Order: sequence, then C-alpha cells, then structure tokens
Amino acid sequence: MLELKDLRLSYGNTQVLNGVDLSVKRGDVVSIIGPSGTGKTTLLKCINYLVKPASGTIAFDKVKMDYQRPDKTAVQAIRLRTAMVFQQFNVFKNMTVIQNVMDPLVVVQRKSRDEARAIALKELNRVGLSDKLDSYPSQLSGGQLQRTGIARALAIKPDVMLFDEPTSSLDPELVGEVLRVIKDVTSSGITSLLVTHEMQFAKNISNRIVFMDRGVVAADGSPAEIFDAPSNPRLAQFLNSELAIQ
Amino acid sequence: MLELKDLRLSYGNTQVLNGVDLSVKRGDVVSIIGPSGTGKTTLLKCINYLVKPASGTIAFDKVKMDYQRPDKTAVQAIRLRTAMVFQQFNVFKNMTVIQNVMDPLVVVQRKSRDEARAIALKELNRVGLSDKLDSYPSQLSGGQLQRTGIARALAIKPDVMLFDEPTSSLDPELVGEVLRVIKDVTSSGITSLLVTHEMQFAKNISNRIVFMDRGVVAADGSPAEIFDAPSNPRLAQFLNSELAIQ
Amino acid sequence: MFDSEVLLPDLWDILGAVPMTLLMALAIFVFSTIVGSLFAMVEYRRITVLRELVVAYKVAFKGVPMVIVIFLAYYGLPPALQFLAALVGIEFNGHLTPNWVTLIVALTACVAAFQAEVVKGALNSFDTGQADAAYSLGYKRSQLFRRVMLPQVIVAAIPDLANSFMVIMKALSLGFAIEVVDIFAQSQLTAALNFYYLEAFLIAVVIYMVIAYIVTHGADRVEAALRART
Amino acid sequence: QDVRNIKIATAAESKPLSWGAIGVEPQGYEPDVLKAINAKLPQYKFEMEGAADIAQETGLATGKYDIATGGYYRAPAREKQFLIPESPIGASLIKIYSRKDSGINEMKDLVGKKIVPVTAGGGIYKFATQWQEQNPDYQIEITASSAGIPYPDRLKEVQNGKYDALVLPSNLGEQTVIDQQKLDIKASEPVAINNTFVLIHRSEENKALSEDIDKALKELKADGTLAKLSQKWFGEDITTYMK
Amino acid sequence: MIPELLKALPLTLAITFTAMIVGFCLALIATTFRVRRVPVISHLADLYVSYARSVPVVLQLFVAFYGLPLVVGLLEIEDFVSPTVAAMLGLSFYHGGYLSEVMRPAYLAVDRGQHDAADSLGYTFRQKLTRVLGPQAVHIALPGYGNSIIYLIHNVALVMYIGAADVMATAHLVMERDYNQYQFETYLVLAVIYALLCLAAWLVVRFFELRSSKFAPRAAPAKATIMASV
Ligand SMILES: Nc1ncnc2c1ncn2[C@@H]1O[C@H](COP(=O)(O)OP(=O)(O)OP(=O)(O)O)[C@@H](O)[C@H]1O
Ligand SMILES: Nc1ncnc2c1ncn2[C@@H]1O[C@H](COP(=O)(O)OP(=O)(O)OP(=O)(O)O)[C@@H](O)[C@H]1O
Ligand SMILES: [Mg+2]
Ligand SMILES: [Mg+2]
Repeated sequence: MLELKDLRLSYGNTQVLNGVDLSVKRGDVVSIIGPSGTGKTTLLKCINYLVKPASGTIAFDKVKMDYQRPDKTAVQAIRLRTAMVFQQFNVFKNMTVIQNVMDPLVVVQRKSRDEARAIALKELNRVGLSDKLDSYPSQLSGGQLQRTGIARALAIKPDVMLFDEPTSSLDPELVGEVLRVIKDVTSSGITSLLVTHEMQFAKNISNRIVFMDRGVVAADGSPAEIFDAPSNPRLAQFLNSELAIQ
Repeated sequence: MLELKDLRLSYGNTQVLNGVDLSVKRGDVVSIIGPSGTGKTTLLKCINYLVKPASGTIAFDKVKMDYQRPDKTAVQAIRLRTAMVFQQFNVFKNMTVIQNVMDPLVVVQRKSRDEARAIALKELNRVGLSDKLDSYPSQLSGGQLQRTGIARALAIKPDVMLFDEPTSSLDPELVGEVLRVIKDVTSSGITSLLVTHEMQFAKNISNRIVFMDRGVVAADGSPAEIFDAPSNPRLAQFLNSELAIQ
Repeated sequence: MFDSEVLLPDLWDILGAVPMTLLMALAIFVFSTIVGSLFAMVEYRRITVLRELVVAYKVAFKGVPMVIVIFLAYYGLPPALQFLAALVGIEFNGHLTPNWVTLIVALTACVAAFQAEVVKGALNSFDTGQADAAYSLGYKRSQLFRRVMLPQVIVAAIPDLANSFMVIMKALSLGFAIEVVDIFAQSQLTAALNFYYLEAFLIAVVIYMVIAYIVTHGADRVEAALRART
Repeated sequence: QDVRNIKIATAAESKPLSWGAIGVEPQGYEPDVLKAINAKLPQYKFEMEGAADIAQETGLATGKYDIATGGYYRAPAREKQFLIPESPIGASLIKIYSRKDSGINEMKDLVGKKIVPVTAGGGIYKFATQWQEQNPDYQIEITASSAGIPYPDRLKEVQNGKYDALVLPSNLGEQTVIDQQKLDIKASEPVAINNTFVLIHRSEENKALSEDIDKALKELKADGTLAKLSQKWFGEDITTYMK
Repeated sequence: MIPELLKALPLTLAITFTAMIVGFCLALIATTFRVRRVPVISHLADLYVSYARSVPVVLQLFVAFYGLPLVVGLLEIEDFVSPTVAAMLGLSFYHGGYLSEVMRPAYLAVDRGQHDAADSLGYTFRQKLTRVLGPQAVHIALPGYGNSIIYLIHNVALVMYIGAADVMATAHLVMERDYNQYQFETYLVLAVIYALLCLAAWLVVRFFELRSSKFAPRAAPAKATIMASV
C-alpha cells in the first residue's frame, strides 16, 4: 500500500538518504533498525514530506508523487492517511491532553466538537490517560506525553502509523508503559512502520525487519532471518553491539 | 574503607535521603540500583560533599566527619581520595581532552606539567582516546566525553571511584564503548561505587548490589541474592519492570 | 534632493566626533561592566541584604529614563561631589566637574544595572555540573572560578556585551542635552551651522549603522572563534 | 472681504520675550507686538502658537507656519530661505554677564576666560565669530553647542565658577533672575546691538503680508506702542536701538 | 507643579499608545518577511530593523521630524507634520523595529517538532500559525514585549527635543517659569512619574504572562532582550 522508490536526500554536503527503496503491504508491522545517523528518522519524515527529498517517488495506494515535482494535494492526501508518533513526542504545548487529540479532528477533519470529543475520549481511554484529560503537557511525564501523541495519531484513524523511536526519550521505567500501548496498537491489525532500538521488542511485534545503514536499506526480511541468521556483516556487527548492552 | 551512617537530606519539603547506611570494603565493586528519584545520585554527591546532608556521618579510612559539623580539611581529604564520573560527563568545556586530564594534577596535586602530561597520556591511552588529545568537548561524541571523564578520574589515582549512571546520557551504540572501559577499570581491583540502570552489566561486574528505594537502602547483597532470589517485594517489582524492557 | 556639496564636508565634520564617542563608550563600557559584575556576583552568591539592595538599584535604574538620570546627575552630582570632598576635608569646587564626567558617571550608573543582568545570565548559563566535577576533584572555589568558570562565562557573554556596547554608543547621544559632543551632537551642530539638517542627520544614521554592523559582526567572529573551546 | 488666517510660531521658552507652549496662550513682548500689528491689519487673523525652537524653523520652511518670531537676527542664510520685513520687531542688546569681581567689561577682557558655549548658528555665535575676525589679536575661545540648557542655569554656572562669562542678549529677563536668586553677577555695558525680525515663509502670497507687517511695525514704532510694550516687559526702552 | 505635569500626561500616553499599536503592526509585517525570507523585501525588512535598533532614538526622532515634511511634500499633501505627529511616527518606527527583534526569536524558539507535528497532521500554514505556533510564541515573547513597552515609555521622554509638549517638555516650561530654581526636585518628580508608568505597564504585561504560563510553567527557552534601548 506504501511504496517508496530511490529516495535521495542530503543536508548540505552530507548525503543522508542514498536511494532507499521500501514497500509496505497492508497489515504489515515493519520495524526499521540501524545505527544512529543512518537516516531512519529522515526516511519517516519523507513520507509526510516534512523534509524535502532531492529525488525519488512515493506511491500510497492510488496517490502517486515524484519528489522532484512536489504536489500539494498529493502531500496532503498522504498526510491525512498516515499518522506519526515522534521521538520527542511533539505534543502541542499550548493545549491540554484532550485538546491535543481533538484539535486535528476539528481543524483538519472538520468534525463537530462533540463527535471529536467522543473519539478523543475513546482513544485516550485506550492508552490509559482518562484521568489526565485536562492536564497541560508541562504537567505530564514522558510516558504520558508519548501516550498522548499516540492517542492523537490513533484518533485520526490513519491507514498507516509511523512510530519514530517512540521510547528513546523516556526514562527506563516509563518505556514499558508505552511499549505496551504500541504492542496493543500493532496487534490490532493497523499497518505500522516503527523505528526502534529495542531489538527484543522489534522481534516480538514485527512481521518484517528492515535494517538501514548509511542511507540505504542494507537488509530486509522476517525477524528470524534478520536476528537469527544475519547474512550481512554490518548487520551482524550492529546486532552484536546492540545486544551486548541488553 | 568507606562508611556512611544514617544520612538524611531533604530539598525543601521533599525528603530525599531518609537515613542511608552503607559501608564499602576495599576492593568492593558495589552497584547501586533503584527506581528514578530515590536519591542514588544524591547519595554519591554526599560522599564528595557536593550537597549538604542535614545529618549523618561519614568515615573514610581514618578521616571521619559528622555532617552536622562540616570540616573543610576532612571534606578536602575525602575529595582528593575519591573520583567521580558523572551522568552528564561534566568535562570542562574550555579545555581540550588532555587539558581536562592534566589540569587537576597540576592545580590540585601540584605536579609538574611534564609529569601530569605523562600520566594523562597513559590514562587517555587506556580509555582509547589517544587520537583526540587536542579536541575540545564540543567536538566529541558522548562516549568520548564520558571516556575523558573517566580518564580524568583515573589520573588522580583515587582510592574509590564513584560512577553515577555513566552511560545513561549516551546513544545506545556508544554505551558499549564506555561499559567496556568501566569493566576494565573495575576488574583492575579499584574500589568502585556504581549507580546504573544496566542490570545485566551490574550483575556481571559487581560483587555487591545495593537496592535503594525512597531514600533508604532497601536491599543489599550479592548479585545472586538480589537478582535471582529477590526477597523484597519492591525489589522484585522493580527488577521485573527493568528486565521487561530488555 | 540632497546637496552633494554639503554631504562631504558634513561627513568629515561628523566623522571627527567618532573617536571621542568610541572612547567615552569604551570608558562607560569598562566601568559599567565592572560594577555590573560585582552586582551579578552579589546575586549569584546570594549575599543577603546586599542582594536586596542590588535588586532595588536595578529596579530604580531600569524604571527611570536615561535622560532623566543624566539631568539628575547634571544638577545633583556637583553638589554631591563637593559635599563628599568637604567630608574628607578637601577644598574642591564640585561645580568645576566637566560635563563629560557627569555623563560618564550617569550612564555608567544606568548601564551597570543592565550589565548586571548580562553577567548574571552568563553566570547562570554555566552548567553547575562542571562545578560539581571541579569540587569533587579537589578544586578550591577560586581555582574553579579562574580556570573553568571565567573562560566560559566570558564567551557566553560576548553577544550581549557587544549589544551593550551599542546601547552605550546610542545612550551617549543623550549627552547633547548637557553639551557633550558625540556623533549625534556633532551632526546637530553641523546642521545648525549650515541649516542642512536632514543631510547631517542621515550621515549620522549611516555612521551609527556602520559602527553597529562592525561591532556585532566583530563580536560574532570572536565568539565563533572561541565557541569551539566551550 | 476674506480674512486670511496667519499661523505664527512664537518662542515657547524665552520669558519675557515670549513664552507659552501648546495649549498655553503665548505671552511676552513679541506676542503683544503681534497683537498690536494684527489690530492694524484687519485683513488678517493672527493665530499664535508657542513652539520649540527646532519646530519653528522647519515649520516655517515647509509652510506649516506663515510667521516665526523668537528674537531672530537677520542672516544671509535666512534671507535666502525666508521673507524678512525691513523693520525690526525689536532689538537685543548683547551683554557680558560675569561675577562682580571678575573685571570683565568688554569682549577684549574675555581672552583666556572660560565662556559659556553659545548656541550653534545663533546670533551670539555670529556676533562672536565676526568679532574674532575683526580682532585677530585677541584670541577668545568660543565653543558652539546645540544644548538646551536654560540661561538661568548658565548664570548659576558663572556664579559657581564653572565658567567665567556668559554672552547673551539682555532682553530675556536676566536681571529678574539675578535679583530673585541673589546672584553675585553683573551685566556689562552692551557689547553689541542687534535688531530682531519676524521671519515669514517665502511664497508669492506672503510678499504682501511681509510689506503689510513692515508698514505696521513702522507705525507702531512711530506712535510709541513699541516703546510702551518694551517698558512693560523689559523695564527699559529698547526702541532707541532699533533702526 | 505635579497637577500641571499630569495635564501633559494624556499626550505622553497618546504618543505611547499610538507607537504601541502602529509599532506592533510594523513589527508583525517586518517579522513575517524576516522569517519567510521573501527576496529583496526581507532584506529591506532587515535593514529597517537594524536602523531602528542601531540608531539612537533621539536621532530617529530628528530624522522623522525633518524627513517627514519632505516625504509629505513629495506626496503633495498638506503638511500635517506637527512635532506630535513626528514623535508618534518616529517612535512607532523605532518600536516596530525593536519589537520585531522580540517576535522573531520567539517564533524561532518554538521547537521544530511542533511544526513537524502540525504538518504531519495536515494543518495548513494558517492553521498551524493560529492554533499552535502563535499561542506558544506569544508566551515566549511576553517578557521581551514587557521590556519593549518600558523602553518605549522611556523614549517618549525624548520627544521634547523635537518640540512635542509631553510631560518632560511641560516640566521644562514649569522650570522656566520659576526661573529654574528647582530643577533637581522637578527631575526627581519626573523620575517617579516615569517609574510609576513603567510599573503600571509591567504589571499589565505580568498579568498576561501569568495567565499564559499555565501551559508552560517552566522558564521559556527564548531569552528576553534585557538590554536597554535608547
Ligand atoms: N536538519 C538537519 N540538518 C543537517 N543535518 C541533519 C539534519 N537532520 C539530520 N541530519 C543529519 O542527517 C543524518 C541522519 O539523521 P537521522 O535523524 O535521519 O538519523 P537516524 O537514523 O534517525 O538516527 P538516530 O537513530 O540517531 O535517530 C545524521 O547524520 C544527522 O546528523
Ligand atoms: N537541586 C535539587 N532541588 C530540589 N530537588 C532535587 C534536586 N536534586 C534532586 N532533587 C530531587 O531529589 C530526588 C532524588 O534525586 P536523585 O537525583 O538523587 O535521584 P536518582 O535516584 O539519582 O534518580 P535517577 O535515577 O533519575 O537519576 C528527586 O525526586 C529529585 O527530583
Ligand atoms: Mg532518529
Ligand atoms: Mg541520578
């Protein structure tokens, strides 16, 4: 349902994406792993056109776009059908928890406030935040912020969820609560793309693992293929150092 | 060699240390674990009198002090014979790597520059930073900064090394390199006190584990006692949530 | 629209006041930074009583326009000086105080209140973790200050210090009210003598903008050069 | 017949010559003379407004004001810019003010003395530079200033020794200040006499105005009105110096 | 004396409020161009801001006073430029430039992630600005805005030099009438009046600051311009 071809992007002189190809089928839960700085975050941002690739194409169901000829309606169509959960949460700081979840529904989807409120309550309940509805972000812990971000993403009923290291800004004790929510979301059948450093977790929830290295997809396969029999030497080295810690 | 008794400390209204007792024998490698905010960092800081406990006593070999009557010479004596490695590295930003290691030797220990330089070179070599001698902190990665901090601490030849979550500000890939250095240090027989969230690592290198909870030492024993047969229910719960992530 | 025969001689006239202006600005800059640093240290170290006094001082000098402070100094400083001199038994006619001295004193008093903020901000930008590290290594307070804090605090303060220098340059323009001749006062004099007002003022505008450009970009360069080391 | 409104800027801070800023009825010698002129010229209606010095000349140049008064002297630069009637509106006697024991009586005595800075481009400045040109043997030190420090302060500065002498037109009420504040200051004999004029915005229409005012001033001087007003405001008759 | 001074207060306030409102609009326009980088226009906006910030306010007032009639003349409309009008426009110009340097950093201080989140949810630029970035920038900018208002009030004291009859000019008239016997006292009274005006302004801004701080009780990241402006 989502297909990226030959994505290239550089910041100034540093080439970050060197021709990434990636296709995701409906219902897939794909984990993207790889060393720091290889462009995982950048890749996710490309899908929502938050960064401007130099070249490449994207196809999202019937919506197609060549990044060399960006097209406002295509960008907006893709944005509306995907939802992103950020490493740094990026919850709107001037809104309460429930406003954060309702606002996109009211502003972008033009739902009535009542309808938006009902949806927001449901999703916030799902992530376990029913008792924090009227708190401002500055009054919440990292785990609560991230769950707000997830609820906001879920509320818009996206076709694809994009998670960018959703637990890496969290204290160790808070990681568990967010991982539980993500597990719940992915196992409910929603198509997901997840960048993560939690190898064990990736192994548990994904049906596909993509290993990125230096701006390209260096390995791609089932969890068993990737973790138990890594064919690529860089991948083997990476897994070694990641697992050594844990 | 180091004995703390009935340490109490509060910040404003929040009681952080509620009567901590801890004694460390020469050659011990003690890991301190426990939930966030229970006063682990505060405890280490007390040893160096970087925070001012309300009451309690410290005995370091023959140096003894009651915190209700702080004593400059005792504080300085303890400071000179311990060395601390910080979570946030805290290397001096206006000095190069080698200056960071040399400066305390020249300023505090009044060694000649040549002698200080020789020691610094040796320790920096030990932590694998020989090629970064003249870099400023702003040009280094977190792992390199932390290794500079460790070299600086080692150079003063302390009797006790105090590590405060030395890897928790690092990217996952950089954790490994620092843990290797710490393992090397502790296995060379130097007495160490280590606050950490890396359970596996704590288990591997320590001969004693101290579990702190709500400002007191809630459990204390060999790694086997603590990890394999946790008697305290809070400890069991804590270990569960920590290990779930990993 | 503008008479080129006027522009060039005017330019020379007004440029003539630049060195004097810079010199006075420098003097005020140095004095106010010293006083401001003292104030900032009082606040940073939380010295009781003195701290309240410093806060009161800052409120007073930030609340009152500089022109008024200048006039107050113009009328109040000479008798005050004379009084003080008499106290220590010196025969001194305070009214002989030259106006530029009055101006420098008045502006130093005003700007010191702001410099205190600049220095305090720089001190606060110093992360205390490094102080912890230094103490744990056995550094004394003075060693920490000289070897670690000061070098970093100076770099952190550079942009604000450049800014305060420009503020002082501009504040000197208020000196015309008590006939201290700076760039602005000179442009006014030049204009009054040949009746080409707008021309003279526009020349002064250009001079001020050029100086501001040089000062801020110079500071940026210095800061960028030192930034790697902090 | 149409009555033409004439906007006049009068000096705001030169008591007793003329004072009173916006919202305050201008008073003093010049406003009184202007009223007397208006009485003779029913085809105009004078509207006086106190304005700061700086506002006067620009306002006059752009035509915002038709007339400006404020003890202005005739100067070539002004004659080029403005219309100036033949007859003066008043005269100012330039005197030197100094401490009673200073021994300063005339310009020559000012050599080596500290003189209060004079207004840049003003009449005193012109007078002093001219005098210097004519008397190159006596080097006196004159600085120009654009500051608005009021002359009563200047008198005090002479009194307390900051300066030795103040050169100033004598029709600004100096004697009152000296008497009221019991200053130890004396005025010299006049070192120069300057006639003062009204300045008129240069335009075709105003040429007639200039001539009318000139005529009125001549009559007022002849019938003794000016002398009377001078006595009222300055305590002396300055018309004897007007020519 | 005080009642007389207070009679001129409405004019001082009128000048202040005009400059506040016109300056705010100018600042909005200039800031918009400066953050969106429209070619040429952005550079003009930059030039304008550096004029307003690096040229002394007295000089800006004189430029307005002598320059505006010229502009009016070129436009062939009747000369309406009284000292009061020149003061209002001159200070508006100054305040707008100064304020732009408060708004721009505040806008830039809203963290990048908020843009990303709004964009990825499909907000249009307008929606993003009004619902997310604007409210947050306002919070960050408030302390700096408070300062800019205080400096504006201070600088209104300078309009007397182009002949506007504000409180300061009235004080001079009062002193003139009394043959300048009580200058020091008069300036002290002036100092108190201005300090009270600033206090009132500060209290108002503070009120809004506290109100908006509910969603960001921790210190705002953008640092308020603390330097005086003259
Ligand atoms: N705005 C930017 N300007 C310049 N360089 C950037 C920018 N954003 C990212 N980069 C660089 O691009 C590279 C890829 O960044 P990206 O964030 O996509 O990596 P990542 O794979 O997500 O890494 P991590 O695991 O650390 O999050 C990095 O080297 C980074 O320094
Ligand atoms: N300077 C301070 N002022 C006020 N409270 C403080 C200060 N420093 C620490 N605290 C509080 O004291 C408590 C203990 O802090 P401490 O840093 O010792 O915990 P910790 O066990 O090291 O936690 P972590 O694992 O998160 O580092 C925390 O609740 C913290 O919020
Ligand atoms: Mg990333
Ligand atoms: Mg800690």
